[in-house]
This record gives sequence, structure tokens and C-alpha cells, in this order.
Amino acid sequence: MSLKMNTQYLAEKNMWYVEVVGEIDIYTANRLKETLINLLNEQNTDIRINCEELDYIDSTGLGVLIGALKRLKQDNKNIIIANPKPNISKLLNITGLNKIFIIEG
Amino acid sequence: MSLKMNTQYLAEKNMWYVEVVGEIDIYTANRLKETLINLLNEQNTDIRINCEELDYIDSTGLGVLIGALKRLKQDNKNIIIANPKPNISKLLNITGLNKIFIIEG
Amino acid sequence: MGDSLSISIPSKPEYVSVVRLTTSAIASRMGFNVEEIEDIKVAVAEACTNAIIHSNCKQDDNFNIHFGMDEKKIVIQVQDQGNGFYCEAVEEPDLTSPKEGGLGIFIIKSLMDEVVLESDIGKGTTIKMTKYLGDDI
Amino acid sequence: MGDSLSISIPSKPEYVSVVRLTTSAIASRMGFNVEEIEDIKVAVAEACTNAIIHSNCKQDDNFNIHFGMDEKKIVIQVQDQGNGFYCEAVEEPDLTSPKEGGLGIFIIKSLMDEVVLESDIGKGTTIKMTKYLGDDI
Ligand SMILES: Nc1ncnc2c1ncn2[C@@H]1O[C@H](COP(=O)(O)OP(=O)(O)O)[C@@H](O)[C@H]1O
Ligand SMILES: Nc1ncnc2c1ncn2[C@@H]1O[C@H](COP(=O)(O)OP(=O)(O)O)[C@@H](O)[C@H]1O
Repeated sequence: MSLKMNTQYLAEKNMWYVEVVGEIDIYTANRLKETLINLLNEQNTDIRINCEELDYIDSTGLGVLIGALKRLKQDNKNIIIANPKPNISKLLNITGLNKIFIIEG
Repeated sequence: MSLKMNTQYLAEKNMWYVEVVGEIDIYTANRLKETLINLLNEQNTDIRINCEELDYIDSTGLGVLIGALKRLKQDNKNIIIANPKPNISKLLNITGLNKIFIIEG
Repeated sequence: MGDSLSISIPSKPEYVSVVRLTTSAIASRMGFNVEEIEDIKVAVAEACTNAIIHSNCKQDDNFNIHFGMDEKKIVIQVQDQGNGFYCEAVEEPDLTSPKEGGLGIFIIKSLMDEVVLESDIGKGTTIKMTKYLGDDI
Repeated sequence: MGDSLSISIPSKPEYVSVVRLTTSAIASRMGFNVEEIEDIKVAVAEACTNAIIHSNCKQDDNFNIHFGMDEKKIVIQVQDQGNGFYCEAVEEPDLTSPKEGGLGIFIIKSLMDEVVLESDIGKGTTIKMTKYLGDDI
């Protein structure tokens, strides 16, 4: 039970691709935060987070995503949450975050 | 986490085929015991237990198998434990039961 | 009279996943369906996360999770002996303008059938949450 | 000083699987490998099974499992307030002529690095077992 992340910059789309595998919770959210901050320091542009293999996210993890989104919004950029599992979609719907992030798949 | 069992009598081999799926422990061992007793009441003959999908067995479960074996030994019959997973093989080795049952695969 | 089970864990982030697994195992044993098991797991984890982040307990102070189970429901209490807070002051999050924090209690209330927060300043906080088996009430 | 975690569960067969999952989660978090996690899980489950079968506690009396963890080892104590027994009288099973019973403690001793049994007639039983991280000792 932990979190693995892969990140990649796609120049032709000017977009970060981030794959998150495992669980984002109070224990792992800080690593996600650091990873995203590093990416945005390098290039403040859209992030596509592939959640196909994300099993769990808690309010701490959602808070990290909201923090990153706020920073991106200043440059009119966004976060795309791709292929969330049903449990994660449910959380995004309950919290209204499905209207704030772009949800794909 | 529970125990599923399928049983079948193969007349040409004069043998019971029993498939055990899941976990045999203090909670489920009684059902295994009843199942085996019913089979042996019908036909006191060799039992082949397919353990391919058996994730766990405890001393209670091993006790049930030993009890059935004792009854079979009186008629010179045996119990074949087929395809046990490594954790279950380990337990059979530790307890010396690998020398009492016939282990296959 | 139902069964009761309790766990005492250190106030450290790395133990929340242990509680999640235990909670899932209990809920699954009781016959909750997959979605309900997930709801209960998430709610308990959020309450534990609050105890760890906000109660201001020392990391080697443990806090408690108590599960009460009968044929109809599970009642879970997450209890810390920390700072406490004014729970009346907790506001619902403004879903149109999300903030980094303030989602935990809202998520718990959304996922469980009944939620009661009790907090005594200087003494600690207990959040009690109930989920019923079978049809939603 | 390490962390400690404890669980109190009803003396009922259906809760042993909950303890197994919790134990696996703890051992896995500590960095034990797959085989060691399985060993610890099996040993704890055998001790719980004994507490449930032999202690003669009422089903709604709970018993305790205590986990002590540091960087080097896990120490687990399974403790019931039941009948107790004369632990000196426990014999090693005769592996050449197996019986239906008498394997539990033998399995625990085979799988754990250190095992101490303490039992007081009329007061209860504690089995304490230790497994070290890293190379076998
Ligand atoms: N166990 C607790 N001890 C002390 N304060 C708490 C506790 N749980 C919640 N709180 C308070 O309630 C507020 C709202 O909690 P919550 O909705 O979970 O959001 P967040 O944890 O993101 O702030 C917290 O910011 C904190 O001030
Ligand atoms: N927690 C306990 N309370 C009382 N007696 C116990 C306890 N644990 C073990 N014993 C005694 O020790 C014996 C040996 O236990 P064990 O090796 O686990 O085999 P089994 O449980 O199959 O008898 C038991 O039969 C019982 O008499």
C-alpha cells in the first residue's frame, strides 16, 4: 500500500502527464505535493493525471490537487483527472470537485 | 474471505474430487469437516483435494484433514493434496504432514 | 447485544492504511456491499486523519477506534485525547470555490448514515458514525 | 522506543480473519517480505484460535492482541483472560503419527523467532512472539 508516480512532459501538447499508482492519503500526499510543485516550477502548464491505477484518495490528496489547481488557474491552465475508478469518481462528485477539475473517462 | 467447495465423484477412478477455494480456518473448518464426512459416508474412498485456489489453512483445517485421513487409512485409502500454494506447502512441511498425505504438484 | 472490536494506534500517518484494511475486513465480514465497504473505509480514514493532523497529540500517544456491530448496523467511534475544537464552528465547504482543506468532515457526513461530533477543548474529540446494513435509510 | 498498536476482539471464530488482515497490513508496512508476513499472520491467527477455542472465555468477552514495533522487530502478544493451562505439559506433536489437534503452538514456534508462553490457571494466557526484520537470527 503506497504511492508510485511517473511523470513526463509532452512538448507537442505542452502538458504534464502524471501517472499515479496506489494510494494517496495522509501518508503519501506530501510526496504528491512535492512532485507537482517541482513540475509546475519547471513548467506551469496543464497536468493530466492518469488515475487508472489509483485505488484510493483522501481529503489530504484532494487538497493537494486543489492547491495545484489554484496555482494553474492563475495562468488559465487546468488539471485533467483521467480514468478515475468508481470510488474516486464518487468522491469527486460528492465534493463538487468534478466541476472544478476536468474529468475524462 | 471465506471458503467455497466443489465436490465430485469420479466413478472410473473411484475417487472424490474436492476443490477448495478461499480460506480454511477456525471459522470455516467445520464446513469442510461436514463436507468430507458426508462424502466418506457415501463412499469411503480416496479424496483428491485441489488446493490451487486455497489461500490459507490453519491448524484447525489441518486437523480436519488428519481426521478424514485416519478414517480412510482403515480402508487403505488416502488423501491427495494437489497443487498447494507455497505458504500451504510450507505448513505441510513444517508439520510433517507432507509425509502423511500424498502431495501432488 | 452486538460485538465490539477496538483498535488503538499511534498518531502517525503511516498507520491509517492499517486501519483502512481492518475496517474493510470488518465491514465485509458484516455483509456490507463493495460500495458501502468503501464508504465506511473512507469515513474512518478521514476521521483518523483528523485525529492525527488536528488533535495535536504526541506521535507516540495512541488514539482509539471502536467498532460496535450488530445485525443492523456498524457504529464506529474515532476518539482522540487531543486539543479538541469548537465543532459548531465547522462550516460546510463552499463547493463552488474549493479550498485545500475543510473536506474531511463533509466527506464523512456524506458517506455515513449518521454522524455525531463531540469535542471538549483540552480533552479531545470523538466522532461517532453509523452505517446501516441493507437498504439506505 | 517503538510504536504500539493493539486490538481487542470478541472471542468468536469469525473475527480471526480480521486479525489476519490487520496483522498482514502491519507486517507489510514494517517491511517484512511476503514469506515473513505470511509467517507472522499464521502465527497470530493460531494464537487467536487457541484463545477462542481453549480459553473458555465467553463469546462476548473480548481478548487482546498487542503489537510492538521498532526498526528491528515485531513483538506480538495474544492475551486472554480465560482458564489458563499448564503450558509445561504441552508436548511436541509426534510428526510420524499425527493427531487432529496439538499443532497450533508447534506451528507458532516454527514460524516465529522467539515464543514465550505464560499461563495462570484461572487467570488467563499470554503468548508472546517475536519476529526480527532482515536476516534470520
Ligand atoms: N480530531 C480533531 N481534533 C481537533 N480538531 C479537529 C479534529 N477533527 C477536525 N477538527 C477541526 O475541524 C476542522 C475541519 O476538519 P475537516 O473537515 O476534516 O477538514 P480539514 O481536516 O481539511 O481541515 C479542522 O480544520 C480542525 O480545525
Ligand atoms: N489460550 C489458551 N488457553 C487455554 N489453553 C490453551 C491456550 N492455548 C493453548 N492451550 C492448551 O494447549 C494445548 C495445545 O495447543 P495447540 O498446540 O494450539 O493445539 P490444539 O489447539 O490443536 O490443541 C491445547 O489443547 C490447550 O489445552
